[in-house]
Amino acid sequence: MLDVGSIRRDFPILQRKMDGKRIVYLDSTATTQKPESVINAIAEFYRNYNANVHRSVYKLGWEATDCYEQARKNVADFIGVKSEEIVFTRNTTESLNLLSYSLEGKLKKGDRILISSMEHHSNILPWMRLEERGINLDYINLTPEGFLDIEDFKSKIKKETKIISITHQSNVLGTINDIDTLSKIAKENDSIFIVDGAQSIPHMPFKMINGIDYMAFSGHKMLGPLGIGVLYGKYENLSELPPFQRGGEMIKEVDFHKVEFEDPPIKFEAGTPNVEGAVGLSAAIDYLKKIGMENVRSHEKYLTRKALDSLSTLKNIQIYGPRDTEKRGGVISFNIRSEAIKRKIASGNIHLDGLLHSHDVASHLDESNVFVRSGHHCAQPLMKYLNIKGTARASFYIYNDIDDIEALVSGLEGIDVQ
Amino acid sequence: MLDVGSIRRDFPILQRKMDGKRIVYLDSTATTQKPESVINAIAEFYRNYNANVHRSVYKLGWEATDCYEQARKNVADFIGVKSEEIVFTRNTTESLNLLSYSLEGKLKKGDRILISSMEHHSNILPWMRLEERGINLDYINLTPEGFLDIEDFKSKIKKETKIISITHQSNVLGTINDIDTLSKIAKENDSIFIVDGAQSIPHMPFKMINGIDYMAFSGHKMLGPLGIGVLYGKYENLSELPPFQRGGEMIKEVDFHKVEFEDPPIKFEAGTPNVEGAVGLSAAIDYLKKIGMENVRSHEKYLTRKALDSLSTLKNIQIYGPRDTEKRGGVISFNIRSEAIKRKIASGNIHLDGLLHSHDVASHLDESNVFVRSGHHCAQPLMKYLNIKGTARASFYIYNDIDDIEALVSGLEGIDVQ
Amino acid sequence: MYNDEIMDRYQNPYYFGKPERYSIVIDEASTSCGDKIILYIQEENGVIKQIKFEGDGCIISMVSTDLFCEKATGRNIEEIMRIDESDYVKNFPVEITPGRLNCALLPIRAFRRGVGRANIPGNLK
Amino acid sequence: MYNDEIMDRYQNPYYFGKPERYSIVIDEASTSCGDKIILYIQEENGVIKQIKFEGDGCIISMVSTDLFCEKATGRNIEEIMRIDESDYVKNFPVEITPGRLNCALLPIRAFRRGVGRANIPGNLK
Ligand SMILES: Cc1ncc(COP(=O)(O)O)c(C=O)c1O
Ligand SMILES: Cc1ncc(COP(=O)(O)O)c(C=O)c1O
Repeated sequence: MLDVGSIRRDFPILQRKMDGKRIVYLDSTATTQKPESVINAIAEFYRNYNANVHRSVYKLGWEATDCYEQARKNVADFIGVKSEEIVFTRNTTESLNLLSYSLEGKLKKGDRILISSMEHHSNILPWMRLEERGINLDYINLTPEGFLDIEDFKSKIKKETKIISITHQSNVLGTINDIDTLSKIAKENDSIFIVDGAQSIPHMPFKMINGIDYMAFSGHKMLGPLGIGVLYGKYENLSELPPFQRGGEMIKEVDFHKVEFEDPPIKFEAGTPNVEGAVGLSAAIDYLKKIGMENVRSHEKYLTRKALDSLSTLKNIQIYGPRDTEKRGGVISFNIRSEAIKRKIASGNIHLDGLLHSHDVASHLDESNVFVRSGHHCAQPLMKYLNIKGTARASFYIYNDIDDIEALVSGLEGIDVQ
Repeated sequence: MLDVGSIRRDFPILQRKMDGKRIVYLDSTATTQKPESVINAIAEFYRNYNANVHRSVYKLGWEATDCYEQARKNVADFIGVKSEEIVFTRNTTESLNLLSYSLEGKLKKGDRILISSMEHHSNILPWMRLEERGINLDYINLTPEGFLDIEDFKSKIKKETKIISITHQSNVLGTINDIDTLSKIAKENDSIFIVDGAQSIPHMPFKMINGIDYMAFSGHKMLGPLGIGVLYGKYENLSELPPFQRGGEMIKEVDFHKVEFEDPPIKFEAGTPNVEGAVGLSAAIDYLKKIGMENVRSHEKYLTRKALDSLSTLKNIQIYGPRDTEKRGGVISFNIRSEAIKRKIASGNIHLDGLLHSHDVASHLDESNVFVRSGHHCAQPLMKYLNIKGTARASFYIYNDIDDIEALVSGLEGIDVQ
Repeated sequence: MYNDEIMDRYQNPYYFGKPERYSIVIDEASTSCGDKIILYIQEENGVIKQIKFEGDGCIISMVSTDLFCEKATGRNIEEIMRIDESDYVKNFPVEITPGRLNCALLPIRAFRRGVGRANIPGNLK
Repeated sequence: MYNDEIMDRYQNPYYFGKPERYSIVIDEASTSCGDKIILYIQEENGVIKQIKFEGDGCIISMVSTDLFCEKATGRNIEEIMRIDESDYVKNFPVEITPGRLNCALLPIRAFRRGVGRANIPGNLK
């Protein structure tokens, strides 16, 4: 069991009172709060070691370079890969855009890209961009419980399917996809297999497996600062992949009309990098390692079980996603059905679903400092697939505890659902 | 006159001693140090307001959004433009890559892009990338003193010249280009006129002029944090420019095979933005405004005059760039000629120039904690143009003073140049 | 959860529906939260003779649209274009937190965009 | 600025020049600081019979290359491939600060890359 009381004391923002009451932060899927140790690591970097990295001859310069490269090593160790396989980006979104742009040259008209119906816009739009180039985008269907439909997955893999990109954990349904199995199926077809790890790396133990070609995740979703993300790529992949952005730092030699690029990972890091972000992410990883990723995962399983059980007692709730906590993470999407909300009017082109709008639910919870996200969660295709306009979403991390779930449930009880 | 003593006390890193001696930081062109107020702004953001921005219904979420949008407004005011014209990026390099990718669709085979021979790799390589698409890249020559050759500029503008992208201030020669005149010439040809402001915005008063279509600069070069950069674009330009990266936040509506993008600037900010970076940059701007950009500029002029005068007394020095401090900024590139360095050997394919290698100069200065940059400064075409391999480079900012110049000069005197 | 005035107006909007006659249709407001409104306006010499709406969305945006129609009826288009957003929000029958501003301002912004696009008064159908 | 041993070696390198006979040429080291070296190696049965270099660069990289050639002469290629970088730097006649590591390691890295590419011992010219 995690000592949540002591963890909370490490997070300054959780000491904050609003209208005299504590805040109940249930939106870690969007971004996590930061422990003092991460905030301090950032401040200490600027107080002592700040300089531009790479190619500095002077002491401060190589101290800064050392901070940056140690951070890279820490990230690499955390997921069980080599330092040279870690590219620092801004966020998951940039990591996936890098792949979309840099892999573009490998694709020809008629090739196909396969993603799932539960992807975040960041793992949809970079691929949809390629439809303008004559590439086709396919979506894997889901089972009624919210799992990937493996038969549908297999049937949608064609020999033209050059890229398969799938989220490890859904940011809406909580579903954890079986990446091991999926990667094997992808590799039988020689497809490039990409994993969106934005919601898995922060929440569960993970070691890289051979079937994954590339993986993307964000620092800010795992206690680290905003503005730093990661792209993992197998070294042999990164070696042959052309660079994305171009500019300072990432070259060996530039002539007026010719350039020779650096080796990975530097080849993909154009311009002055976000050293501060890397240092902050590294401090976040240290914090998570101290807690232990096994413990992070079991704490979240425990909270998710409790939350599912308590929420299910509400009579007018509709919960989305799998119920088995072994196969899902700590993010719960739901809607509230309401008689009060039934409008007396209706009309041909309006679809009235009898659900309280998720923004109204979130506003109501906000009144008691319970902070949940609402809307489409950057997953509009999934919303269309589920035939809803949005959901309210509560998500958990190491600083959440039973009292937060109680606050959520009693906040929802307060909604007058006559 | 700036009160440098009191300014220095605002910068924690400048209190640091190495081997018992103070540090003489002369590399602000690469990146600047950060005042306590910027470090605090970052920490306070995480301690009080951190949440994901946009579309949050709950209090913390809109407080974070407010921090982000206030920062955008502060940046916009600083350069005299509208908030909606400010796109946050990682750095100057990303701002210019965004333009390269997003303007690509406007260009056809045979079109030309015109840059200068004094550009940083970040304003060369994004354009050189387009040579693979049949676009031609031209370079404006320099005068012997290191100014842009205006006649050459005019002669290289063809009707196919769709884009002209020029640095406001050279990061090697210090040359300040007359953007007003250049923009008028560019506009007579209806070319898109882009300015690399990485070295000007931090160092001089500036208000946007009508002839500039886009302008790029970096937070970390103006006392702000690493990981945040700016792209200014006229609103009507940004409106019609297609987005670069795609993902969360930047859409109005996504369907399975169709997307409608948000309005600028959000359209260009895919994924969770670096709110912390924006907040830190805003604090840096507040600090600079308090000092006054006129004062920043005149302090640098004063230091540059002193440095040019003192360095010129060294018998074996070679200084590059203009001598008139009205037309140059506070960055001085130089080499040391040395008899001692003349190698007894020479051979057909080796060009021995009798110059001490800039790394050796920088290493020597490093021994007395004088930190200068050495090498090609991400401007290899300029090095080739000047027919040298690199330079040592000292650059100044508000925390530098005469004592730093003295340390530089006496460090160089220590080089045994018999 | 909201007060009676709001809930009542949400359930029984006065201006909901598609009128028989209208000279401008504004179908702009596909916002990121999935809310939709369609405004039907009967305009004569720059004056809004009648305005009704159809749509679906959160309580705030639906009530706001109904209130907006009430306010707009019989007024000049130009006048409505100049409505001050913060005044509008201040007079709303329930407190609008900053996180809900977009919801409350939905009809005003849709109106502005739509009228801008329709290029009133030259370009009426 | 550097000690006499270094400066002397820089001005009068023992292994500088292009030999008449060589079986491997390594022209790899176009590093980002503009330093260049070409290694000429006369190899027999995996042993470096002779090695000389041409090039231009900073004092550290040039002296290091000359020292490297001294070390490599008469030794097995395999043995040289396995040289430990930190040992090499530790034994350098002047202190190598981390900022100059790349300069000092230039010949070793060039050698490794070049030999790797030449695919010794199968692929000799
Ligand atoms: C003139 C100029 N342009 C562009 C850049 C690139 O800036 P950044 O590395 O912050 O992208 C620099 C700084 O290195 C510069 O001096
Ligand atoms: C599954 C998933 N993928 C991608 C993203 C995008 O992450 P970011 O906004 O940090 O780029 C998110 C988070 O919003 C996510 O939950």
